[in-house]
Amino acid sequence: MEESLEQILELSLTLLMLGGAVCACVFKDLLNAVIAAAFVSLMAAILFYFLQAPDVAMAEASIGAALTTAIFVIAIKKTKRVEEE
Amino acid sequence: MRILISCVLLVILSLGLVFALEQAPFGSNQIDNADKPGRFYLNQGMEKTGAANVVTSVVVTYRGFDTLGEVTILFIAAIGLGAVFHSRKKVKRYEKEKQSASLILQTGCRFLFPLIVLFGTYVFIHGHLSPGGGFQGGVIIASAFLLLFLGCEEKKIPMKSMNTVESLAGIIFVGIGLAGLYWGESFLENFLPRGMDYMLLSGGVIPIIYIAIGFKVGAELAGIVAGLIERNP
Amino acid sequence: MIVSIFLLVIGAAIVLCLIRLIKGPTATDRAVALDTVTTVTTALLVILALVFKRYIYLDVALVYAVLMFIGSVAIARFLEKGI
Amino acid sequence: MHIAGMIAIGIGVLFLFLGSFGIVRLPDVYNRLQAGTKCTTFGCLFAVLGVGIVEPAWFWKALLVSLFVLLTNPISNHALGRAAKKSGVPLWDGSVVDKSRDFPSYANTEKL
Repeated sequence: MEESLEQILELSLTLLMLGGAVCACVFKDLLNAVIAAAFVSLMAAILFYFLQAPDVAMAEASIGAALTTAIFVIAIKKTKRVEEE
Repeated sequence: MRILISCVLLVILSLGLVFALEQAPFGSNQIDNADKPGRFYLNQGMEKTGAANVVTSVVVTYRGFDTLGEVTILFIAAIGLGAVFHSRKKVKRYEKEKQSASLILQTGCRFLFPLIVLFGTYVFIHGHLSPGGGFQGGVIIASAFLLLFLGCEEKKIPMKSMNTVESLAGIIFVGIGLAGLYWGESFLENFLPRGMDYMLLSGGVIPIIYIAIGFKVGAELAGIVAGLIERNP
Repeated sequence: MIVSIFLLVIGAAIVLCLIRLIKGPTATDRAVALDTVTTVTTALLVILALVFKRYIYLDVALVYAVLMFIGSVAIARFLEKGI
Repeated sequence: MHIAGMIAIGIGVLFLFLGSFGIVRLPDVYNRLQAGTKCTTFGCLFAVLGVGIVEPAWFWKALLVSLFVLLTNPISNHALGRAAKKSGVPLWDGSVVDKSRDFPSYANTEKL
């Protein structure tokens, strides 16, 4: 693969990660914040895969996107859903 | 205006991240200084340990004591969560407005549960040949139990036997380390004979250690999820 | 050469899903966008394994295909007041 | 063989892009579920099997990946659609038919 295309893909992946992270900070409804955090962890897993670290990508995929999302959702269920000012 | 400024800041930050990551030689084989330990691991890890995956040879053999510490950290976290969730009162379930899962979801969960457990077992047994290992396989097995909690509630998970499995796995891990100290020269040394390279039995003690770690991590995470779900608010 | 066009098109698809994840009026819209992103990502990982020419990288895509629906199921069960 | 596999990957990527485009353009949740379910499952199947055709030694593992996608993706999308109906997301104004009123479990979900 060419050098320029590789740089373009890395730049776009980091931009997508930053966009998702900003969304996770801004949203007031905590369920939406959890969904945005899951998106960030997906993009992080692709970035690890792209930098040729498949072990870390597998750990990030399994922990970050499946288990952490479910644990956050259960925690929201036990407490409150909407964050107050 | 605020949105514009934040967008410009985002672009600057991501450019900085990309150019910082560009400096490191990720995924390439050309590490310049020949006397660095990375060169040693890349060149001789395969012959010394028999693991085709370099990450596994570092994690389990060269840095095995550190892995024991990581497993202990997870164990302490599970104990802390259990202490927080423990309640002396009799647990009465509050299932007034609880919807049950639909038929498709129940059937799918019941069908997919053994397949996911099988896949997790594949991941941690083949940890020295393919990407993955004990932690990843354990998390996959814990996800299977989480799916069982989400999909069909009528299946109960025996938590007593799960605690037994967790303790046995920890004892096996420490016991293999001490056996390496007895028959070999150091803690967690490979004392079993090794077969051909790139085959399943080429790792010596590495698959046994990974089986222990996988069962331990899976049982601990499943216990954490079960404690979270069954706790009254 | 043609594989790079595929990668760019898949990147554009992920950007479109991020737009829906930002805009979506209800939480269910965002969950649908996340689910679509996971499916697109599985295909992207398989194509990247073709680019790098490594057979063992397919295991990561297999993890995605197996595990990614658990997050969506958790969000859905929360929305229908299940768990 | 190589060209046939590349054509299959191209079809899959095109469908993935169209599904994501539908996610942005369609008016409400239920229509977006149509785009996000059928289109992307089909596209993912074609892309993965195309990779299996390009490298014939990889075919069985690619078939396994596509089989798992085919099993898990409809379950999660069914759960999301049911959750949208149960949590009271309204239909689009231009929609003409609502069959869910015929079923007793969905009958009184409007006031939730």
